[in-house]
Amino acid sequence: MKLLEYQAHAVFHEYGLPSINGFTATTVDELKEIDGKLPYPVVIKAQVQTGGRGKAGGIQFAENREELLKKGEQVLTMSIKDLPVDKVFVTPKVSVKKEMYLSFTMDRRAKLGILIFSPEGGMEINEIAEATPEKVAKVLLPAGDKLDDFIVQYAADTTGLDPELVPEFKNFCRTLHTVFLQHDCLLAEINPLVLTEDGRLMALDGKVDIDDNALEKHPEIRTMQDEMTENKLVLEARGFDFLYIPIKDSGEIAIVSNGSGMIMSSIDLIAKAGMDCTCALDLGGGATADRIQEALRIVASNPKAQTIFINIFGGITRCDEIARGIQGSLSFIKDKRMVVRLEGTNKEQGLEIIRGLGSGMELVDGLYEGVDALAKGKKL
Amino acid sequence: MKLLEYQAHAVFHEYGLPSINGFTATTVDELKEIDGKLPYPVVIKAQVQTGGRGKAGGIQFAENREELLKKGEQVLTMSIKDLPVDKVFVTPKVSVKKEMYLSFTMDRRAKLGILIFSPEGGMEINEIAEATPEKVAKVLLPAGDKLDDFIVQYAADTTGLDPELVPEFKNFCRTLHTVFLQHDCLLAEINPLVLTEDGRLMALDGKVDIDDNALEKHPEIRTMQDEMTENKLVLEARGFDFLYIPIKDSGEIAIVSNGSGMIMSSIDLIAKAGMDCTCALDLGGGATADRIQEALRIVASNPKAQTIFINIFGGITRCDEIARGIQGSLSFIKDKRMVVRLEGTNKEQGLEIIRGLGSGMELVDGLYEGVDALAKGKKL
Amino acid sequence: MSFFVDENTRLIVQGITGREGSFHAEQMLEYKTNVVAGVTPGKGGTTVLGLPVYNTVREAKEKHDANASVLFVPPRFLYDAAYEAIMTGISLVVTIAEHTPVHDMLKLHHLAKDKGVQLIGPNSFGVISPGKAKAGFMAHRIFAQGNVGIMSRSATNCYETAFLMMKESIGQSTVVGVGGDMIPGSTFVDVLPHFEADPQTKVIVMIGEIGGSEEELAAAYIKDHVTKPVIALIAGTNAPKDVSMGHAGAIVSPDGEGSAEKKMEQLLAAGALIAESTEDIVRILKTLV
Amino acid sequence: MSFFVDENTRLIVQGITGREGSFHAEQMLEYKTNVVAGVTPGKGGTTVLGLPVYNTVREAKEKHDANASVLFVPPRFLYDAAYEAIMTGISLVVTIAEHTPVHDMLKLHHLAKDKGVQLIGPNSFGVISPGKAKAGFMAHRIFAQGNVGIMSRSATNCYETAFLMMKESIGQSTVVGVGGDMIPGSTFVDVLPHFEADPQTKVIVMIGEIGGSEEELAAAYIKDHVTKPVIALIAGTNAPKDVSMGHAGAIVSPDGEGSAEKKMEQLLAAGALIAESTEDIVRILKTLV
Repeated sequence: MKLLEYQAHAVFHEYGLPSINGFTATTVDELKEIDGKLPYPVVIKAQVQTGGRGKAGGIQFAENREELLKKGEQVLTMSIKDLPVDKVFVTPKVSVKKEMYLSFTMDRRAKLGILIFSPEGGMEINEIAEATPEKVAKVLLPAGDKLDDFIVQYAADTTGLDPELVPEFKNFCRTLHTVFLQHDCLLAEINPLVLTEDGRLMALDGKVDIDDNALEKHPEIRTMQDEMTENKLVLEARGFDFLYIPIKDSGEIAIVSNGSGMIMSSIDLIAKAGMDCTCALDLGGGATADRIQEALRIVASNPKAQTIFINIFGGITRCDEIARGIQGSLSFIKDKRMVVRLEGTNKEQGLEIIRGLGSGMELVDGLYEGVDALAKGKKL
Repeated sequence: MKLLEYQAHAVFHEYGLPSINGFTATTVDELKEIDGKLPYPVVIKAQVQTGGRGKAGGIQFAENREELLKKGEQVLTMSIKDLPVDKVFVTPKVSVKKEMYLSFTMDRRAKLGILIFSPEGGMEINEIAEATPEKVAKVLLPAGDKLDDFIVQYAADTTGLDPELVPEFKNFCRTLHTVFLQHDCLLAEINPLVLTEDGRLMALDGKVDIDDNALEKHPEIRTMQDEMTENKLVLEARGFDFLYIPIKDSGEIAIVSNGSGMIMSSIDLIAKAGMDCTCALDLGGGATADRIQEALRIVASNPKAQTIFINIFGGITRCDEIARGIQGSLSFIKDKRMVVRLEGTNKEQGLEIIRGLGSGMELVDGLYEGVDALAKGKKL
Repeated sequence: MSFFVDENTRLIVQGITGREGSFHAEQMLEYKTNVVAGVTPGKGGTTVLGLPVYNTVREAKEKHDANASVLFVPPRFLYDAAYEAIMTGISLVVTIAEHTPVHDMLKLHHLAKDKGVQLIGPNSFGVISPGKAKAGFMAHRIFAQGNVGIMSRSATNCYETAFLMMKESIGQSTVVGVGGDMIPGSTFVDVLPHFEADPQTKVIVMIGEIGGSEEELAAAYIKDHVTKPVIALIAGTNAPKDVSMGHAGAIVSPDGEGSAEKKMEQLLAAGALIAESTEDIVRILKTLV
Repeated sequence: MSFFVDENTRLIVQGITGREGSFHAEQMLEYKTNVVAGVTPGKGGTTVLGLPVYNTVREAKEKHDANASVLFVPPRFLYDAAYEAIMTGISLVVTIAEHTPVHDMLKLHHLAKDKGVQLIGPNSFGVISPGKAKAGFMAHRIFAQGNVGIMSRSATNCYETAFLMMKESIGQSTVVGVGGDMIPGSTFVDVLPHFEADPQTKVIVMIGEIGGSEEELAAAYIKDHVTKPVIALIAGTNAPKDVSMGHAGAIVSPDGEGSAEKKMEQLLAAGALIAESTEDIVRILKTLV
C-alpha cells in the first residue's frame, strides 16, 4: 500500500525522523484555517498517488493568504494523470543548501534489503544514476534487524558525502531503517533529503510503500486505505476477498478466473489473438455459487466489459457450484456475452446446468478454445 | 569469576528473577542486626567458593535469636576445604513442594549455549543425570540473543514437567537466559529451583560464573572480586598483569615463563621426571627487566618455592632484558636455587650477564636440559 | 529417483490440528505419504488421524526421525513455525500460506540458506513426486509418475499443465511449487541442480511469470550448468505495469524491470524452449518425450 | 601449495593505524606478504606505510579485491571488526586479540560457519605459509618453508617446535594458530581437511592442550578422513583441575572433562603419534621426513 506524501510524513514523525511539518486541506475553508499557522512563503502540494506532480502544476508556492487560497483551490480542482486531487499538503518553504536522495527498499534478486543513497537528489533515482552513476551507492543489507554502521559509512564514503555530515547522516539512516523494518515497508524513500541552510538533515518529501501482507500488524495504516484515491470496483472486490485488476481502458473483455497464473495466461493469449481485456477478477480459492454471483455482479458493473470470460480450473473446485453461480447471475449479466470454460470436479454436471441456461452461454473446452471463441464469436 | 551465593542472588534480583532474599553477616554483631528482620526459622549458609557446604556443616538452621547467633558464629569460624568462612548469608526457610534444577552454560563442543533442566533437583546435575537420565534435558541453544519458546517447551515436555508449571517456567527461563547473556555468564545455575508450597518458582541457591574477559562491561562485578576468598599472590600478580597459578602444595619448584603452552609443557616434563611444581607465573608478552624483577619477587615470596625455573622462549623477547631483570633480583632470590633457560634475540648477551652473576645460576639450553638440571642438581 | 519427497520422506505436519492441516494431512496419508506426526504448540499429547501431536518440532523429529515438514499455519504464525523447523534441522520445509509478510520471508530465506535447509514456498502448493509422496495441498489426481520435472511460480498454470500432460499420458518426476511471493524460500536456481542431478528427470518445465529476476538468474544457470532440455513459460506478457497480478511477486516495476520480454529473451539465449501457453508446453513435451 | 595465505593473498589489516597494527603490518610487508590496504573506522583517507586506509572493509575489498583480513584491534572492538569482515565476505579472517568475551566468539563462530568464512583465532599468533605470506604477529624468522603442517592452540609451544625444527632443517607448509580461547573461530577439525588436501603437506603436527573437546573431535576426524601421519602433543597433563592455565580454553572441568589423558587416548586410538614434548615432536618428525 503506497501512502500519500502527508501520510508518509506522519509515519516519519512517529519515529522522530526529522521531516517537514504541514497541514492538509480538502476545501478552501480548510485552506483558510491553515492561514496563520505557517509562516509564508508556503508550499502547496497535491496529494495524489502518482509521480510528476511538479510538471503537472500540482506543486505551487504561496507568498500570502490570498495566494494560498487561490492557488490552493486551483490545485484542489485539478486532476493529475486522471487522478482527481482531493487533498493538498501545505508546508513551510524550507531554505535548502543541498538536495540528496535516500531510500531503503527490497532487492528481489539478492532477497535482501538495500540502501540507496545519493548526495545528489531531487530527480528520480534512475535519472541520477544515469547522469552521475558514481554518486549513487546501492548497498545490500545483511539479513537481520540491525543497520550496520559500516554499511552507512560505505555509502557515505563511496559517494563522497561531506565527512562532517556523516554522523547525522548515520542517525538519519538508522531511523529510516527502523521505519523500513517496523512498518514492513517495501519502500521507504526520502527525495529530496535536504540539508537546510542551518545545517540540518530533513525529509522534504517521502514515499512509503507498505507490504499489504503486513497491514494486519499496522491497523493505523489500514484506516488510511479508505482515504486513498482508488478504483471503486477494486475496493468492492476486496470486500469479498477477490482481487479486481483493471487492465486496459480500451479493452472489452473481463476475465473471471481462480488463480493469478491462469489470469495472466488468459490475458496473454487474448492479447496475442489481437483482443484486449478491460479487467480481471481473481476468485481465489473456495469458489461457491454465492461468491461467483458476487464476482459476476462486480465485473458486470464495469460498463466496458462487453464480454465475460469465465475460466475455471481447480483441483478441488466443484464445477456445478460455479454453474449455479452463473445461473443466479443471469439478471445482471443478461446483456453481456458469456464465454465459459469449466474444468474440475463435477465438470459434467456443471456443463449440463450451463447448457440449460440457453444460447447466451458459449461453452468451451480449454483456454485455447476459449480464446478462439472470443475471437471468432463462435457459438456452441 | 565465580560469584558467591549471595552475590549471585543480587544479580538475579537485579533482573527480577524470583530469588530468595536475605542478609549477609561477617561478625556476631552483624548477626544480631539480622535478628528481627527475618521470620524464624532461618537458614545460615557459609559463603565460600566451593561445593559440599552442606556436608561440611556450612548450612545451619536457626529457630530463634539464640540459635542464629550461636550457629552463625560457629559457621563464621569454620573452614571448608581449607577456605576460611568470612561471611554467612541468612535467609528465611522456605516451604518447598519440589526441588528442580536449571542452568544455562556453554557447550564447548557445539560452541553454543546450552539449557540444562531437570524437574529433579537438589543434587549436583551429574548425580541427577546418573540416577535418572530421562529426567534431564540438555538442549543446545541456537546462536543468537533470543531464547526460543520451543526450546524451553521441549525441555519441559521431554522431562515430564507438569504442564501447569510450563508458562511460569518459561518466564523463569527467559529471565535466567537474559542474565546468562547480559552478564556474560559461563554458567548461570539455579539449584535448587524450588516450587514453593504456595505454587511459585523461586531460586533458592545460585551459582554464577562470569567470563573474566567481559568484566570490563560489568564494573559492579569487578568490585566484588576484591571480596572473594583468593590467593594473595594471585591478586598481587594480577596487579602487574601476570598470571600466577598455584599448582601443588607439596611442590618445590616455581616456573617463570612467557606463555601458557610453555608453562604447561614445563609442568608436564617436570612431573614426568618425578618432581612437583608449587606454582607457575606467566609473564605474558613484553618481558622487560623491571617486570622480570617484579615477577621474581612474587614467586620468591612463596616460601615453598625452593627452586625457580626461568624458561623463556620468545620470538621478540630480548634475552639481555631478562638477564638484567634476574640481575636486579639477586637480593630476594639469593637463598633460592635458580635454573635459567633463555632463547630468543640477544641470547648470547643475556647468557653473558647470567654467567657473570656467579655459581648460584644454572644455565641450560632447552627445556629437556632444564628438567634434567632440576632433577640432577646439575651445575654449570 | 525424484527428490525432496519420496518413499524415504518422514513428514511432519505443523498446524495439523487446524481445519486445513488435518484435511490435507489426511490427503497426504491417502497418497501414501509417510506422515509420521503433527506439531501444534499447546496441543502436545493429543492425536489427529491416529498421528501423535507434539508441542515442538524437535520432539517430533527425535521421536520419529522426521526429515521433512509441511506447514499449514496462518501467515502471521508462519515465521515462528518455519524458524522452528529450520533451527531444528528439518532438511525440507514446505510452506503453503499466502500473504506472508515480505520482511519475514527475507529473514527466513537467508536463515534456511545459512543452515542448509531447503525451504519451499510460501504461497505454494508444495512438492509432489507422483506415485511416491506429497507435501502440500495440490490435487494429486492430476499428477502421474513420469520423467518430466516441473517447477512453477503459479499453482493454476502448473495444474493446467499437469492436467494436459495427463491427457497425453506424460507424467512427472517431481513437481515443485516455488510459490508466487516476492521472496521465495527456494528459487528456480535452487531447484534446477536437483532436476539436473535426478536420473528420473529427462525434461525440465519451468513455469515462470513477470516480476523479479528469478527467470533471468535461472537462464544464467541453465546456460552454464543444465544439460537437460528446459521448456519455459513466462506468464504475464500483457499484464499492466506496476500492478500486482494476484501473486505478490508478479509485478513489473514502473521502469520495466521484471518484464516477460526480458525473461524470455534471456531464457532463449540460454537455450531454453519458450512455450507461449500451458497447451504449448505439452505440445513441445510431446516432441521430446 | 600451502593454504589460507600464500602468494595469492590480498590482505587487509583492520586496526592498521594502531601501534600494534602498524608494527605488524610492517613485519608482514617485510615478509613480502601482499598487504593491500588498512581499515580503521574514522581514519579513512589517510595512509599508513604507504597503504591506503579506509573506513570500511567493504571499500578496501572493492578497491583492492582483498580476500583476507587480519585484525589488530582491542578485544572489545573485535566483535564489530570481525562481524564486518565476515559480512563483507572476506574469505579468511584472522583475529589476534586475547581476552575476547566468550559470548562474542560464540556468535562469531557460527556466523563465520554460516557465511562460509574461515575465521582463525582469537588469542592466536595467526597463520603463516613460510616463504610466501603471513597474517599474524608470529616471529617469522623461526619458520622455514617445508612440508610439515602445524596447527596449535599455544603460541609458545608452536614457536619452540618451529625453532627446534629449524635446527634440524625441517620446514613447514602452513602453520595455523587456532588460538587458546574457549571458543575458537576455527577448530582443529576445521583445519585438518586443508592439511589433508594440501599436496605440500606431508606430515601434520597438532599441538593441543587440556580443556574442551577439540582434540577428541579431531581424533574422530583423523580416524575417518586423514591419511597423512599426525603427530600430536597435548600440553597440561599435570595441570591442576578447575584452574585456567593462562589460555582461557586450557581448563579441565571439576568432573575431569577436557583432561589430557582422554585426549591422548582417543588420538592414539585414531592412529596419531603422541609426542610428550616439543622436542619429542621433532624427534618423531625426523623419523618421518
